[in-house]
Amino acid sequence: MTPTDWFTAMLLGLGTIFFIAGAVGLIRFPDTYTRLHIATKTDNVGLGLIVFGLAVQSGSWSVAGKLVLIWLLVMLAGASVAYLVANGAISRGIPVWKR
Amino acid sequence: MQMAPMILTLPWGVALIVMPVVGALACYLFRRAAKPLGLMTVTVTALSAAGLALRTTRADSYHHAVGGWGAPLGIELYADGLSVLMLVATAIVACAISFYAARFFDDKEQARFWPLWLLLLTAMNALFLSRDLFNMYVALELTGLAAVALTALTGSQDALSGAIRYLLATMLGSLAYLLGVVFIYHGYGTLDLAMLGQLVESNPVTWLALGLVSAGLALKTALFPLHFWLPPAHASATPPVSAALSALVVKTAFYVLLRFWLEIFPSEGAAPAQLFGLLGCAAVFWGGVQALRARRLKLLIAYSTVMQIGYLFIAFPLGILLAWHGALYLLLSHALAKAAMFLAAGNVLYYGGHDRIADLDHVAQRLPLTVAAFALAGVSIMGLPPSGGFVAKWLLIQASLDTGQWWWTVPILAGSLVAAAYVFKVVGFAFTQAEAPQEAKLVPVSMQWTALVLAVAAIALGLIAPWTLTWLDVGDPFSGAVSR
Amino acid sequence: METLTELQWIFDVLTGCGLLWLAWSCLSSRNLHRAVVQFVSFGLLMSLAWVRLEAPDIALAEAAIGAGLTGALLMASLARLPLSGSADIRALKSAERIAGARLLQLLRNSLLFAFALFIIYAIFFLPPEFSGLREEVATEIENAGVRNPVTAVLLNFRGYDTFLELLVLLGALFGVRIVGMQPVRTSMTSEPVLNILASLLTPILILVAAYLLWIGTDGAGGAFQAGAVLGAGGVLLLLAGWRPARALMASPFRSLVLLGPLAFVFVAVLPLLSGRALLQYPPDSAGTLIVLLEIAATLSIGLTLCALFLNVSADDGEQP
Amino acid sequence: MNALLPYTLTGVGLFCLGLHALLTHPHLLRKILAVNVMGSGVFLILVALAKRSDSPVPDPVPQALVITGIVVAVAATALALNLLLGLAASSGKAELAEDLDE
Repeated sequence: MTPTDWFTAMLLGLGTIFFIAGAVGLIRFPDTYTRLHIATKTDNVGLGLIVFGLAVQSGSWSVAGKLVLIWLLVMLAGASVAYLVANGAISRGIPVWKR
Repeated sequence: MQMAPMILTLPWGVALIVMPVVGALACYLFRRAAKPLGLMTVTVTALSAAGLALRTTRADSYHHAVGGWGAPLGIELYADGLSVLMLVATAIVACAISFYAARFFDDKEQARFWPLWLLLLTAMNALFLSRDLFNMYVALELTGLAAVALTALTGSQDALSGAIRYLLATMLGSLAYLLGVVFIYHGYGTLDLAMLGQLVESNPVTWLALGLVSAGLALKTALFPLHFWLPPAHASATPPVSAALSALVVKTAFYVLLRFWLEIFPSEGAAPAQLFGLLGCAAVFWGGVQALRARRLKLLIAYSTVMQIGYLFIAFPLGILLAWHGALYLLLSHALAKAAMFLAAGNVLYYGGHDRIADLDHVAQRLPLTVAAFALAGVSIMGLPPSGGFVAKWLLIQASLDTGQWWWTVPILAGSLVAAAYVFKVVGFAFTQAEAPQEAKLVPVSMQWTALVLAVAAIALGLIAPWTLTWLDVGDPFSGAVSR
Repeated sequence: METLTELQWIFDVLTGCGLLWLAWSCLSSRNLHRAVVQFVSFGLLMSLAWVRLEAPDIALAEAAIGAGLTGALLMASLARLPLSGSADIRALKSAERIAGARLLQLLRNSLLFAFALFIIYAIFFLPPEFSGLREEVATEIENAGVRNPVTAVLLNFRGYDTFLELLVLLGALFGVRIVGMQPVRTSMTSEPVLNILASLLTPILILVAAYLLWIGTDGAGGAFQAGAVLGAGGVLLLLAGWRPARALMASPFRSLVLLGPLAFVFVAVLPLLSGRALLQYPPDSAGTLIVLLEIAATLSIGLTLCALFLNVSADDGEQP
Repeated sequence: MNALLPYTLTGVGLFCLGLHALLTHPHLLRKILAVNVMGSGVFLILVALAKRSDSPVPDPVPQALVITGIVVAVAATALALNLLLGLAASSGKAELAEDLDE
């Protein structure tokens, strides 16, 4: 394994940890709003790490560019959809969780 | 003499598919002119069918390798006597239904009817010309979708409910068929039916594939006990559509099943054939009893279709050429007679605004042509001489005596009695006075004549039987029949 | 290498189990909303399975059509259904309590189980080595005009199927017009964020569609995927509350919907005049003709899918 | 044979699950979902079985057939949903009446 491979492996591992954390949060968190929060936030970071790890491996700028484009699109969609879902939840009167 | 070579070389089969497509697109684009465009298209398509028929009587079967590739890579169009007969029957019935529909629908409905009706015509023509298993799947789906949409044409609650039940049944049937085709492709590496006929051998893969294909197609052709979707759909659709569904659409799945059977099943045992025969008998009795019990004219005719489909399946255990000729003849005469019956029912509905059999109220005096059409179509459905239905039943009885399976004659003859009972029930009420007086609307004469012409054609079919049967054997479609 | 294939096998088994679990919970969950969401996740997991089966073309089509557009159609319909709760499961439960139903249910389930077992049994009788039509495609791909074998099959070898398939889409559109759902005005306030998202994503989606179309001749992609992406862009615009002007809905809309089928008819019939077969492209211009057909088909497919969605969600004005 | 088994079995399972749901559930939306799941099962079997040989190039024909099938499925689903909405709007129910008497 070359150092690049090690670097990729580390990034992918880290990204996976974020995804797992997101998944656990999705199950464990108490209400819609906190779940949205954990899902989008960890996905954005986790996907970013994975995309970065793969881009290092690709060895071509065009592939790396496409990967980054995917990440940006997912972040855009994630942020907007999270907002829309939360807005919809508020307008339907779903209460915000309080300890 | 100059005409003959030109007729032989023109690509009639292609025209049968392309013409209705162009017509459908044109009707959608120019919706105000949908009616004349549609009528023109149907006429031209019928002429193409006639051209193809002429070609096959002069020469041999019709081949056309789409894209120039040929099987197994590409798709081939193919027409022998069997295909041509189906195409011609479709053309005749489609013409009649079209001229009827041109008067029956109002302007708004015309614009909705024609594009779908022409797509349905395309799909059926494509199916009868196809020999590729997956192409048949796509054509079956197009047939089903267009037929379902036409069923919902009136938008009434009954029609929508019937249409969605029909859609789910036809989708389930298609998926079962497709899964069977998947196993055929993976077992034999081809989708061409003729190539498959050479390769096929008896093993669990073949059994599974044939079981799935048969079950799916039996559902689509409404063989008892898989007929549950047919009466609500055919009874709730608007009459010209009901005529198309009963006369043509259910036959498409039967046609595919027949092709499969003739190519592949000879290598398989007789057990599935006996099963088909038994289900056919059950269909004859169940359909007959339900038709007798029906209180609405269109429901009665729909159950009569269930019954007539049963007859087609009695040919399977007999298996000899005579039996297939009988089944095909029944299919043809039923197509004409059933279309005539539904169109006649449409006239009654148009006239009185309802189709309750008990309240028909002197319809015989007011719509004599319509009642004559119904009665003549009834003669063919019952199988009285000299109708096409009589020839068909005669051939079937002959075949069952020839193969020493005399017991199949019992349902054939008993079914005729039941059919006579329900036809006379309707005709009887058409002459008696109902308790309540009714409003009436004038029925255009052309609508009455259309039904009558179809009914007369069903009778005349009995008179031209020798000629038709020779023609049916062009290209030897029944080489797979059991020889004796 | 050995551990890698084993890992892949475990991955495949997990994906398969995941698919089965999602399908089961989608079909038996109490809540229809949940069922639809689970169906969409099922579609996404399916496209992962397609990637594993080395079928990137299907993966794209499944993600865009199977999960995306079907999901959008289902969601929009669900929003318009009068009852959408656990009513159907309750009805099912009460139906099960009827005497004798238990036995029937047992019979049905065991029949289904036997059927599944027979399919699996038959699979073991398939010829162990199978090449299908791989070699035939490989020898003729030179003359097909495109290098992606799937596109070659779809647009050239079995182009006739694709033509009929476009007609199926058209038939669905005609049928949907027939049912003619009464338009319902929903109190959908225009969401600023949705507007921004739509205005940002629509150009990108058009670009992606063009890219998929262009790349489809060589690699994964093609008219259906591109058309679906185009359709998705349209659905997004519709969701954001955008409605086409009435003038656009009549003949311009209809001509554009018919562009794909018309192009097919034209390209199919033209060879007949020079004595060739239906859809037989001249070998040297096959590539160009296929691309032209694909452009026309993409526009038609995108627009048709959009129109199908508009009809299901129909919340405003004119129908196409 | 080894590599194709998981997806083939999944396909068989999906077909049967869908069939079961189609037969048992009265709600029409559920039936539409069931038909779609069945379709996915058939498509999966079609492509998964093509992986039986060791050839590095997959057989393109099943893949093309599946793409055709997916488009046909979405067309049918759209029509079914429209019919369902029409029925629900006129009858207030999203189920089929059991008896079809007159």
